[in-house]
This record gives sequence, C-alpha cells and structure tokens, in this order.
Amino acid sequence: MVRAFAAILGRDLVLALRRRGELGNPLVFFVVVVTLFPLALGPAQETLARIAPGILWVAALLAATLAMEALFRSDFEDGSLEQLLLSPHPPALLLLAKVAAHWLATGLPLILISPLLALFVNLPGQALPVLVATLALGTPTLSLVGAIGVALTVGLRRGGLLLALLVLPLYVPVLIFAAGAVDNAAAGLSAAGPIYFLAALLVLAVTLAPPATAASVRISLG
Amino acid sequence: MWLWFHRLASPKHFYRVAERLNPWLGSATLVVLIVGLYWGLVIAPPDYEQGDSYRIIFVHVPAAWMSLFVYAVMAGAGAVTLVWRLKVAEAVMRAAAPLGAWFTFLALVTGSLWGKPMWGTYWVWDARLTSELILLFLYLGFIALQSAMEDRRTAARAGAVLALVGVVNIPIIHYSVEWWATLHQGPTVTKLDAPSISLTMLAPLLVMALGFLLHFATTGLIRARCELLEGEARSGWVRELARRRRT
Amino acid sequence: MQEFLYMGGYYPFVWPAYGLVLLVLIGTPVAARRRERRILRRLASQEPRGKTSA
Amino acid sequence: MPTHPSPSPHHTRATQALLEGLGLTGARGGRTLFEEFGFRLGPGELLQIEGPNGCGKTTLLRILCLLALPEAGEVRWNGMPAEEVRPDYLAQLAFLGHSPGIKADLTPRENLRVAAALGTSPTHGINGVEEALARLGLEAQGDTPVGELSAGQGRRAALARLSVQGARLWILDEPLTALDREAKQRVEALLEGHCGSGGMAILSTHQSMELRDTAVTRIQLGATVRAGEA
Repeated sequence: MVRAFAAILGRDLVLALRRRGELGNPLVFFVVVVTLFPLALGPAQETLARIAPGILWVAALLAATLAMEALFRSDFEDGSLEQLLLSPHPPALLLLAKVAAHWLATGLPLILISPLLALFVNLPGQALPVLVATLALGTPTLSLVGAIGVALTVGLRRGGLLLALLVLPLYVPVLIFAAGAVDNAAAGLSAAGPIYFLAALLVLAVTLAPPATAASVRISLG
Repeated sequence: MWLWFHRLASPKHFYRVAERLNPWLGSATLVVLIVGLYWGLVIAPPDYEQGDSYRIIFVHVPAAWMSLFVYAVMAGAGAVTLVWRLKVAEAVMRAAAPLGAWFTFLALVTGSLWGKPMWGTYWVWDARLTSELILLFLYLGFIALQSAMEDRRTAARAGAVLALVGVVNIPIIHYSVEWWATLHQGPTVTKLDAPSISLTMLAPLLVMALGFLLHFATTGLIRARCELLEGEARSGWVRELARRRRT
Repeated sequence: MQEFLYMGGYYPFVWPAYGLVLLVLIGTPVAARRRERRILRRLASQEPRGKTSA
Repeated sequence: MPTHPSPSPHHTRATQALLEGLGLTGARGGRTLFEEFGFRLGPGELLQIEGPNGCGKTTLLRILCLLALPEAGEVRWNGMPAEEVRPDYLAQLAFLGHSPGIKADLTPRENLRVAAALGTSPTHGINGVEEALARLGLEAQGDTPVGELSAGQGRRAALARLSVQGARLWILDEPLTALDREAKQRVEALLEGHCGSGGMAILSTHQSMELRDTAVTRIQLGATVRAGEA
C-alpha cells in the first residue's frame, strides 16, 4: 500500500520536474496578479498595507485554482487515471498521493515566494510569519477540495470555467479564516483562533476529500 | 408501508402518483398562501419600530428557510442516487435544484429590499445575506454541472457527489461568514434582524413557510415528472403515455 | 384600501418584494407544466403513426 | 427476444470457472447496447468478443473491469460478486484499453516500475520489470522516454505493462489495431504464453487471430435490441 503511494508520489514529482516549464505558471500568475493591485489602487503605502492580506490571499487562491486543472488532465488522456482505479490499492489513497505531489509542485512554490510579494504590497513585517503559516495550512486544503471539482469535470471538454464555479464557493471558509488571520496579525492582534480553524479545515479536507475525489473519478470514468 | 414506498421507486408508478397528487397539492398551496398573505399583510399589526416594512419577513424568511431545505432534499436524493441508483431519486434531485436557486434568489432580493430602509443601501455584507449569496453559487454550480454533462445518469451521480460535498460545507461556510461578519463590522445594528417576533407575527410567518413548502412539493413533482419523461423517453410506459395523450 | 397600499410609507419596498415573490411562485409551476406538455408533445410526434409497438 | 450468444462447444476441462458474466446489460447515453450477455471463463481460456463497431464491445470490457456500471447483471469472480471482492479481483486483473495507460514523459522502465507497484500485491517482485522489457524486445529502449519511441514501440511498452503486473486475467480492447505483422505475432505469442501458464484473457478484436493451443471461445456481441424495449 505504502509502496503504491510512494510510486505515485514519486512518479508525479518526476513528471512535474520533467515539465519544469509548466511548473512556473501558477507562480508567475501569482506574482502578476499581486502586482496588478498597486497598479490599480496606486502605490500609496497605507492603502496597500491595509488590504495586503486580502490581495495576497485572493491572488494565491486564484493561482491554486488555475493550477488545479492540470491535476488529472494528462492522466485522463493517456489512460493512467484508469489504471489508478484498476489498482487493488484504495483509490482514495492513490489520489491523495497525486494531490500531495500536485501541491508540492504548485502550492509550495506559492508559499516560498509569498514573502517577496508581501513586500510588493507593503504587508507589515509582523504579519509575514502568519501569512506563511496560513498559506502552509490553506493551500493543501484548496488542493484537496479542488481535486473533487477536477475529478467531476475531468471528462468534460471545457471544464476550466465550470471547475472554478464549482470549487470557489467551497474555498470561501479557507479564504475568510486565512485572510482574517493575516489581517489580525497585521493589526497586532492574535491570529491563533483563525489559524486553529484553518488547521481543522485541513484535517477535515485530508480525511473527507480523497474518498469524495475517488467517487467522482469513478463516476467521470464510468 | 415498505411495499408502498418500494413501489414509488419505479419511475412509472412514481409518475402516476405524482400526477394524481398534483391537483390536491396545487390547491392546498393556493389556499395556504392566500391565507398567509392576507394574515401577514392585513391582519398582523405594524411593528412599532420598523412600521410596515417588516412585513417583508413573511416572504424573506420562508424563502431563506426553503433555500436551505431544498439543498438538504437535493443532498438526500443524491445519497439515494449514489447508493441505490434510483432513477426517481435522480429526477427529484435534478428537479429540486432550480427551485432551490429561485428560493435563494428570492431570499436575497427580499432581504435587500427589507434592509434598504434600515441601511440606506440595497446591499450590506450582512452575515445572513452573504451566506445566502454563497448558497446561490452552490446551486448555480450544481445546475451548471448538470447541463455540462450529456449522459444523464453520469450527470446525476456527479451532481449527487457535489450536493453531498456542498451540504457538508454549508454549515462551515455559514460559521465562517458569521465569524467574518463579527470580525469586520462587530455586532452592530446592521445585523438583519427580525423584530422580536410576537405571536401575532409568528403565526402568519409559519403559515407562509408551509405555503412555500407546499409550493416546492407541487412544482418539484411537476419538474420531477419532466425529468422522468426525458430520462425514460425510450421506455414503454412513456411511449404509451405519449400515444394516449395524442389520441 | 388607500392606506393599505400606502403600507406606512414603505410601499416602494414591500410591494416589489411581494410582487417578485408572487411572480416566481406563479411562474415556476406554469413553466414546469408547459415543459411537461412540450416533452409529451415531442415524444408523441416521434411515435410511429397509428400502429402500437408490441 | 434478446439473442443468446452461442459459444463454441465448451472444451472438456470442466474447471471451476473463475470469471463469470451473468445477464449483463450495457447502455451508453441511455441507449441499450447489449442485453443478458453471459459467459464463463476458466484458467487457460481466451474469450474473443466480436461485433460491429458501436455494438458495445468497449462498454462490456469496461464493465468487466469494474470501470463502468452495468444497467443490469453481475460480474462474478471465483463465485463471488466482483464488487464485493474488488481488491482481490483487481489484483488479478490487467486492462489495456484504447489509451496505453503509461506516461509519455517517463521511460518504459520507470513506467513499468510504477505499474508494478500499482498493480501487484507485494508478493510479486519488482524484478518482473526487466523480464517484461526483454519479453517485448524493449531492452534497448528501456531508458528513452516513451514519447520519443515509435508508435509500435510505444504499443509494446503498453503491452509490457500487462505482463509486469503479474495478473491472471488480461482484458484487452482491440489489442491488434495498427500493428504490423511482426508485432501481431508478438502479441499472439504473448497471449499464448499467458494462457499457457494458466492465465485467462478477454479481448475484443476485428481481425482473426491464429492461436494454436489456446482454447478460444468466440462470442458475437450485438443483440438486436428493438428500439424501445429497455
């Protein structure tokens, strides 16, 4: 069982590295979207600082949603997704491995570059650790919940927009608590409450999302 | 009792029962709604604080309740669809979704019309209205998924999963929006609160809620019959029905 | 009747709200009935003329 | 009256049938493709499904792989409904559909290693990878990405995946399409070897195959379903 999990995780990471070109897309998108805000709202430091948490988190969320589409696309086209379902090992676990690999390839880079973008929008220094913490807890949840939407739309030709419509409402709690936590930290208040809730959402997503994704894949391939 | 319920699982039987129920449900809905409207608009006294504008709650609150109730019905029918793969459950689920969306839309519009005198604008990011808005997106997502997939049976099962995922998320979304509303505005006056409900106001509200429920049952069953006709177009009983209608 | 319509000055809010609600409450079942008849008519037209398949 | 397929006279060895299809009914987009399709398959046997295009061969094979749900009927494995013993059944099953099921960006060796880890229970070692490459004549191409191989070599890499999974039941959807003579013989040899060692295979094909010592049962799929009576 663990060997199958590791095999899928390793395979997808190797694949991600072999297509390094695509790897950068969510990252560049994240940077571009964040830089749009000062262009739109003017470079005034105070206005930017006040809405910095929101800018960073909305941009991260959109970048994550954009990257989700590729999760099953190539496996669906070359029949690997089918082979996943034909394995004796529980599909939920294998799909969890795929989502983990996907997060490492797309979610983690967003976290690593976030401090730089925090400078762009003049996020107060004391909020930076909380920003990284919320991204670390929040982006995996986005990937896990997003995987359900991707599984439901994998069989459709133009699934992209529909995918966003399906998953964005489900992302609202993560966005609220994450941006709220960073906001509190920026204002010098304690961000413990919302961060604990983010952790709870992550635990919920890790346990409930993979089985739902497995059911959705079986339905889409059915 | 079980046999009777079991026979309802057959599309043909369900269609006939729904058809026979239709006139009764329709007239019951009409009567209850008329009583509710008259009671709420004419008999119930104006509120000392909000005057007559509070009468909007007699349509706003039932619509909000129904928007959640219909989603629960969809999730329930979805669970039956996934476990027993009953065509009737698929028809009920697909039939309910647009009605749920309509109730949510009504709750939003009446909510903003009710809030306008108090807030001075038509939209304030009040916790309840915001939750309703996100619920509307869940409905629209479900409907979009149904229309995006050609094969009806697959679409129903995919929709069932989405409805179940949605029903798990609704309380989480509601709680997070409440937390968010108190975080940013604090528990100030902008909360969309019905005045302290006295009995004279609660009674018409419950009657209207019953009227909305009956309306959902009536319209839902008609739409479910349409879904069954389209899904079973090639089966014998539908062709028989179509032929009898033509002669 | 006049002051009933006036609705204590809140007529621009109460009546549009009730109007829209009634519009939807009447519209949805009517549309559903019409859709059902349309489906039946379409299916009837696909029926082979006269002969009833065994 | 749905047509009952008439398999060629069942050969004498009345072994306990491992795989059975009972009253299988398949539909696609609401249209019934076949009804009451039944068969029994024992060790060493090969079932060949023939029929016009669009008669539901692929749907039937996907039902047997538990990828698709039948409208009616049941797939049984060792007498038990396959869905109930799903892990055991899938551990013994290898499927090759229209799409190869391997990644173009990975080399055959990497693909086979993943397939081995995915398909088999721990007892069947990973060492089967080199063996499978050899059997399909891919030793030289072992480390070049499948995407850069020729179509024929790509197909052989997909076939190699079957043998590396160590499954007793092979299900193949049109394995012979677009194969030249030499590749076709290689597939036939592979099937002979598999069935000879007690394995079983079900495949759909248009072309005829020359298999000398394997018990081949040919079944015509494509019940003439009158429009309407689902």
